[in-house]
Amino acid sequence: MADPMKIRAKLEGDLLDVRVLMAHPMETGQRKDGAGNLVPAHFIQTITAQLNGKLVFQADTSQAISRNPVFGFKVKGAKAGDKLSITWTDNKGDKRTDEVVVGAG
Amino acid sequence: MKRFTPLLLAVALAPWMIAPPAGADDPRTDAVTALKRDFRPRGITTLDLLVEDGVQAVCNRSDDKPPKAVAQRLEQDQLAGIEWPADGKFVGDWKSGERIAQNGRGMTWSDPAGAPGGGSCYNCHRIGPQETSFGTVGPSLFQFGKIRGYGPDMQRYVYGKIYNAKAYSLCTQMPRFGHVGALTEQQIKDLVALLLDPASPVNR
Amino acid sequence: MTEPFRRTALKRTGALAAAAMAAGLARPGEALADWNKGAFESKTVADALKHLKIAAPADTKDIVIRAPDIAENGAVVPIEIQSNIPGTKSMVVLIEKNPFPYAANFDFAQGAALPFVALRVKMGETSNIRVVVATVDGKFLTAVKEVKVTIGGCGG
Amino acid sequence: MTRALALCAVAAFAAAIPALQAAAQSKPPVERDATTEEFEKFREVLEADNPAELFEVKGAELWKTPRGPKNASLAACDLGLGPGVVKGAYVQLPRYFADAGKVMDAERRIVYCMVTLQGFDEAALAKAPFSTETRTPDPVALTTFVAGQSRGMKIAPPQTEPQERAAYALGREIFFYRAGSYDFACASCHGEDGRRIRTQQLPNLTRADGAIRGYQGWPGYRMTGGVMHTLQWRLNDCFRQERFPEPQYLSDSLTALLTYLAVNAKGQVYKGPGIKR
Repeated sequence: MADPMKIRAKLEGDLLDVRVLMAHPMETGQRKDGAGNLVPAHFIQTITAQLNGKLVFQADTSQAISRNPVFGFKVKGAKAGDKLSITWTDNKGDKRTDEVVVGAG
Repeated sequence: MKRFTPLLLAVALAPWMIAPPAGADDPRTDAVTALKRDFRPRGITTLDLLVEDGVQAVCNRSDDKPPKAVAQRLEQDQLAGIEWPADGKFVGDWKSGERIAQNGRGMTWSDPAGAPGGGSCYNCHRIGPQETSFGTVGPSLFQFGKIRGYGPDMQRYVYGKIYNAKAYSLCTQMPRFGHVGALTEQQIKDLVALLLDPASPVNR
Repeated sequence: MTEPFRRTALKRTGALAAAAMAAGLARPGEALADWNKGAFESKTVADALKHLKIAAPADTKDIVIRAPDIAENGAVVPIEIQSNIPGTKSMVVLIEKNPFPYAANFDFAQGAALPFVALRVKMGETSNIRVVVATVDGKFLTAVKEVKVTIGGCGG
Repeated sequence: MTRALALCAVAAFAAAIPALQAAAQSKPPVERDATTEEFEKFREVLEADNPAELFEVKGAELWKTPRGPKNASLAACDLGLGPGVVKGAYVQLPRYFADAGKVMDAERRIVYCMVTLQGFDEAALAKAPFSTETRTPDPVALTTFVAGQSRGMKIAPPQTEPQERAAYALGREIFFYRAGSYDFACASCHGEDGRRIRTQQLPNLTRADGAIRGYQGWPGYRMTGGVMHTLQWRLNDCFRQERFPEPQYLSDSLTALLTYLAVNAKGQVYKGPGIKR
């Protein structure tokens, strides 16, 4: 199973500054391993973020995103106690969802 | 083996230092003992590499500042060990020289035996104007020929310097690329060309 | 048809699509589009834009791309993109000299997310990073930022 | 050309050398270059969100989970401040441990605990001690966790025991010892201010402000390969580039060098696991 994400959500007024770290190899499919074999492509393709169940941000991504991806985005109209959940899905169908409760700014 | 050039080390050192004591109180002796105990040969690297040769010993014992007389004596010795090109030509192909200057491989435990490595030149020197990723451990070599001239003495000097930098400045940080077999005669000629061919981007 | 990111596949259905519609990321009758394989597998910027149905985006100064002039390591190039264009609906990020230039698309729910994103990308060589913004009224605007990728370290 | 002739030629040439040398030996002035400044601007961005945190989390999990043949956690591991005390331990290492009769750096001590408390086999751990694209060894994640628990604290390795002072002296000696095919010592690259290899700044590790730059950022998330590495790896790869044979994982020589580095960085603030080129 995929390792948990690390989500930081900082509230400034009603603006939520979100940073998320994801543990993922983001293999391009072009890298060779120590034995000289091509490592198959393995990368996150979609990311969605929901605030209290409502979709606010989403991304489609390629293998050009760096290994162990880091994303940042800004959500409007948030308040302390809101639930922010982020989900990624990769090209092998693996999926991971993590959730944080927004703390007071 | 080439790298252990026979040196009259004791003679050279006699005027300014006595042989290091063999007792356990000598920190350098302790260090060498520790290194030999803690290191393992791997790939092309052997434990021999942990043992100082004459030049290294003098530099290690003088904080890289040997007395002038000792330095000169040993520089001459290093100079005498340079194998100059049999055809008397020093200048090869600058394009190949640029590739060799860019290449930082060679002589590590992850490098294959026998394969020609690079000169790691850009690691320490500014050379061609197009390469912005260059080190500053050594002096800039940009416009080397343009500034210093292209003549036969300069060609010979550059060849010798790359072959064995210690022949010109005993405790310089620059490796002895020809002396230890890290670069071939042709590779050194190509590097000379990079610095001294008027057509090389270094001089244009 | 003014919908800029209408894509042919309609696979992403169910709760997510419903949520997307509710958020204004997709309109009724149009499911949130699938990962655009054709665009992601394009080897040129022109092909990728064709797959994304983006035609002749106009240059703008209203997209601010913050990225290093020289990257310390091409494997991790930090980029921040801020659009000052009203009605910014999505952003496409292309790394022009990468083997597959199209790197990512970001969609922002109107009124719920600022048109801002931070990401980190791999760059094989010195290249322009091109961003194309699509607006809710179907306009495309673009800006570029060059990032130099150099050799670092001992190279051994 | 015969040797005798060669020597004659050399003798004739030698007279011309000083002038030539003078022409070629001027080093560039030490200055803040634009490339370095550009790197530093974005270093803040990179450090603000560092994937190293993912490995800290992993290490924290490993620390408290009963594991190994003895099915024990590391809760009883003494990192120098008493059993189970992790906070502040990393910046007070390397130090002498009477139970082991050795000076130990953080990773060495962690492995010692894994062996003595959990029953892991040290030889097995030493077989593949460094991270690859597909595998992060447990001691690496654990060291990252332990290091993270000293974030914002001052480097303060003790030098009270004679063994600790001996380790410093040995480390210093190794640091300046030139050998190998390229005549390099650690000091060849790290004994002077303001120099670079390619675009990479070389900290002068003989001074506090430089030594902290060497200590800082390790354990580090390395952008090349996207893997987590500790100082044990850093020194291993330094010796590879130094054209030396390979130092044994967790050996006295490496602990000695780390002692030299830590003591030189004494009093500087440790920022926690970092991100490296």
